[in-house]
Amino acid sequence: MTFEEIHQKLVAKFPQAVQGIEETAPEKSLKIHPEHIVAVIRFMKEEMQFETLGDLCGLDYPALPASCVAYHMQSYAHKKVVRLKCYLPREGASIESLTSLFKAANWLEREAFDMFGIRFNGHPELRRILCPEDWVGHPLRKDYQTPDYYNGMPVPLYFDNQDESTAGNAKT
Amino acid sequence: MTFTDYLEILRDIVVSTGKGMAITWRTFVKVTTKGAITIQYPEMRDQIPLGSRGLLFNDVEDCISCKQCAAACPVDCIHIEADKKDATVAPDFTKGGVRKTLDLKRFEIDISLCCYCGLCSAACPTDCLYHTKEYEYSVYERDKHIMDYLHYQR
Amino acid sequence: MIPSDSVVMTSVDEVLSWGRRNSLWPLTFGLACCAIEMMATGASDYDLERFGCGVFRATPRQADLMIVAGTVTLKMASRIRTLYEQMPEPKWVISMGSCSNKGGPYWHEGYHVLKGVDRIVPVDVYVPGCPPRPETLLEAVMMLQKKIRVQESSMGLLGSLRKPA
Amino acid sequence: MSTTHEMVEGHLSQSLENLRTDELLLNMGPQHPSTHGVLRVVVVTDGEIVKAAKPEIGYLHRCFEKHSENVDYMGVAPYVDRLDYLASMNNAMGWAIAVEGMVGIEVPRRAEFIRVITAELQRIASHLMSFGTYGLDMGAFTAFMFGFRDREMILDIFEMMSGARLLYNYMWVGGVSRDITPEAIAKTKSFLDYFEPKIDEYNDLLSFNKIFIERTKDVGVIDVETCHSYGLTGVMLRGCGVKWDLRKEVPYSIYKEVEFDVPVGSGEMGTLGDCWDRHIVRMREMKESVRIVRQLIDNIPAGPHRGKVGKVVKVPAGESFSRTECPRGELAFYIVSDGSAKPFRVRCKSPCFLNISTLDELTRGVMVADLIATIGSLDIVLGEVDR
Repeated sequence: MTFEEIHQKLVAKFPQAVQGIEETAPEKSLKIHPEHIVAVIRFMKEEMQFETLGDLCGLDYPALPASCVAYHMQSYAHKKVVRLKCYLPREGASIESLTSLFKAANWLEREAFDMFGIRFNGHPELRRILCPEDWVGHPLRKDYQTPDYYNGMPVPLYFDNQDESTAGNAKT
Repeated sequence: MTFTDYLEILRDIVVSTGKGMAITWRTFVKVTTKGAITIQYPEMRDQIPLGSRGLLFNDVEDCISCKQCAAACPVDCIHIEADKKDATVAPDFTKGGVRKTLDLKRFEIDISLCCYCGLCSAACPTDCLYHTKEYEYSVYERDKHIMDYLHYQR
Repeated sequence: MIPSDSVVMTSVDEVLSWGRRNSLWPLTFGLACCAIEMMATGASDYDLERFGCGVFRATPRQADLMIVAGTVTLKMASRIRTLYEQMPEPKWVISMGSCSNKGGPYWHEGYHVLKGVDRIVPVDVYVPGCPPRPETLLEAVMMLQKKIRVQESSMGLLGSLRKPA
Repeated sequence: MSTTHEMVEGHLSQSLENLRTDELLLNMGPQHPSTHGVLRVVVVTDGEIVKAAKPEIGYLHRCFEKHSENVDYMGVAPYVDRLDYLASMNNAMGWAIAVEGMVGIEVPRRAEFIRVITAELQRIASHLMSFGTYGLDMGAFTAFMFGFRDREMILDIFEMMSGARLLYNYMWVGGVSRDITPEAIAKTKSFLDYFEPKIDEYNDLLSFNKIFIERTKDVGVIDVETCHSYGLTGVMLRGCGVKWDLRKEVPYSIYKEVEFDVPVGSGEMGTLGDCWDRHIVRMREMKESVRIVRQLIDNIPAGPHRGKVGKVVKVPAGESFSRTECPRGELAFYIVSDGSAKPFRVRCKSPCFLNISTLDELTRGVMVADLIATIGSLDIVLGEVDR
């Protein structure tokens, strides 16, 4: 089942969902409209034997400006991986959650929210997974500034004006 | 779980644990006769193979301060400062005969940032920066780990 | 008469310090890759037990030595500080590996990495390497024992209980 | 007049109703001997029974994806080694194959042979580590000692080949950094001859020990449906009977020229897909890895050990998602490149991240000791979970 057949099947079933093919180098990817992503993935899971959600990750395109969620659907029957990309507005992006279809999506979406600030509606407990609960900002966005202090601990090794490291050896 | 099952499990436990104990016993006998594999560290040192990546060392005479190593380092822990040599002074050559056009003023590697990946020694054109097999240089103060190779005593 | 060579005259401090430095009980406290090398040091090939240091205690209450082996992240930093405070008083810290010395390879973009464990915990010996060889860790334990000998005997019995605050 | 029996019964049953026992919220904290690193499991226990066990991760989040956006393609390799620090060669191979797929470099056959040999040796070392620590979790200390003794031999071979003991930076884009020397080949062969009979010995020592079987059978059972729903791969999937190994199904490098079979859990000791099945699949995979290395070690072709690659690796704009079979599952790298020297975005899909997310569902209503057995059988490495 080649990429073109999958593309035809999806276009046939969801004409307004598939926004086109992205000619990326080794493997092409499908652009999907964010509203229909849950329906497309449910269709791929039930009818097209894409048994598992390989990966779900966030991307940040400051140039477009857009943030994007890339889904990699993995099929054991066809031995293929297909990439679906949904482009969202860069600020306050939100998209439907896949936790109703795949339990893997629970943690993967929490990481995408933690790193990019993309909200997933319908997620049982959308909170940070890698950074601490009281962390400010979403680190993997391109315009992210490392905080100077966190809980009283200096974070960067050298502050801008000093060459010497802010060692500040702790007393006992 | 009748009593016979209980006895059966008990028998299995005794048999399988006995088999495991036998293996340990054989190893124990082999070790006491042929000698343990533990390396008695301070007296007896393990034989480190050639090309093992220990502490970095820069042979400053050969360094043409081309900064290739600083560029290849993914961690940016190599600080180099060099300024132009004026043409009037007699030209200076490395052992390998390469003409040195820059005068090296500062060559420091912050060993407590270095990740020993070896990309710098691979990028060095005159092979003056290489990994020694040295691994015993723990210190009490961290600043001693900033290795200044211009005035380097080891 | 007691044969003279079988009697050892020494101060109580020396005996106390000798006992302390030859039975440093480390805390099982592996963070990252250095923890694997620490376990390799504890295992059969390079035996930490030969220095009296092999009994890895799980609770900080029974440990004298904290080997910080691995990358200290900001989320983990408060835990390390709590663990350090829970350890009984004559306690020492070995910072193992570039990551816990000064942030190691993660110093440049590591927004979540603490640049050096000595920002939260006073460190006695810094062990270089990424990860350090087991022999380097053994040498660091020997250096720590030397430091305990010098530090204890110079301060006298009560001094050793009053570690500099 | 009720008999004394009824009075006692009435009193007993009456007093038990309003006996309110609280559930204990327990922090199997980031520092715990059997969490295989800095994993924190918030456990709600009712006496010995686990009501809920929610894993909290992020204590080793070292910002790998942020670093990989600021270092060039050759510089990312040291960070990739530090992801799953028990299987650095497999991560580095995954990264190298991903970048080569995008750039289109032809890797010389000699480098392919060396890569598969080191990757399989690393798989043996990683499974030995899992065998050792799982024995430690179950209370068998000798397994840890034997496991580390043999693992040291593999580390000596790797140090001779690449120069480092644990994190090698050996597989560069286009091939391997150093050529394999005859001593390394001889040492590998002597290791294989020494190690092959040892696997059965370790099975007798731990796997078929009745106490170990009683502790791990019917514990942490996963069925195929849960595997697909959680996206589990590798040993977790093979543990519940699915014959899926990426080296066989979607062969990369020269795995198609090597014959080996894929060990699969079959529910010998308990139900299909329990902790014991996963453990025995890992032990049998070690045997297969020894078989693979035996087939390759004798006929490594001559030739360059690294293809034609410039000093800076230039990757054309594009995206690629490339998967490789690591000891803990399918590790995938999703690289988005905008044609510059630095990757635009690198996403590492880590198998252990999904493995540990199943913990809550697996350990509802089990004893606390079985919770430890389940965590041990998931064989997680926190460097890869938190990235």
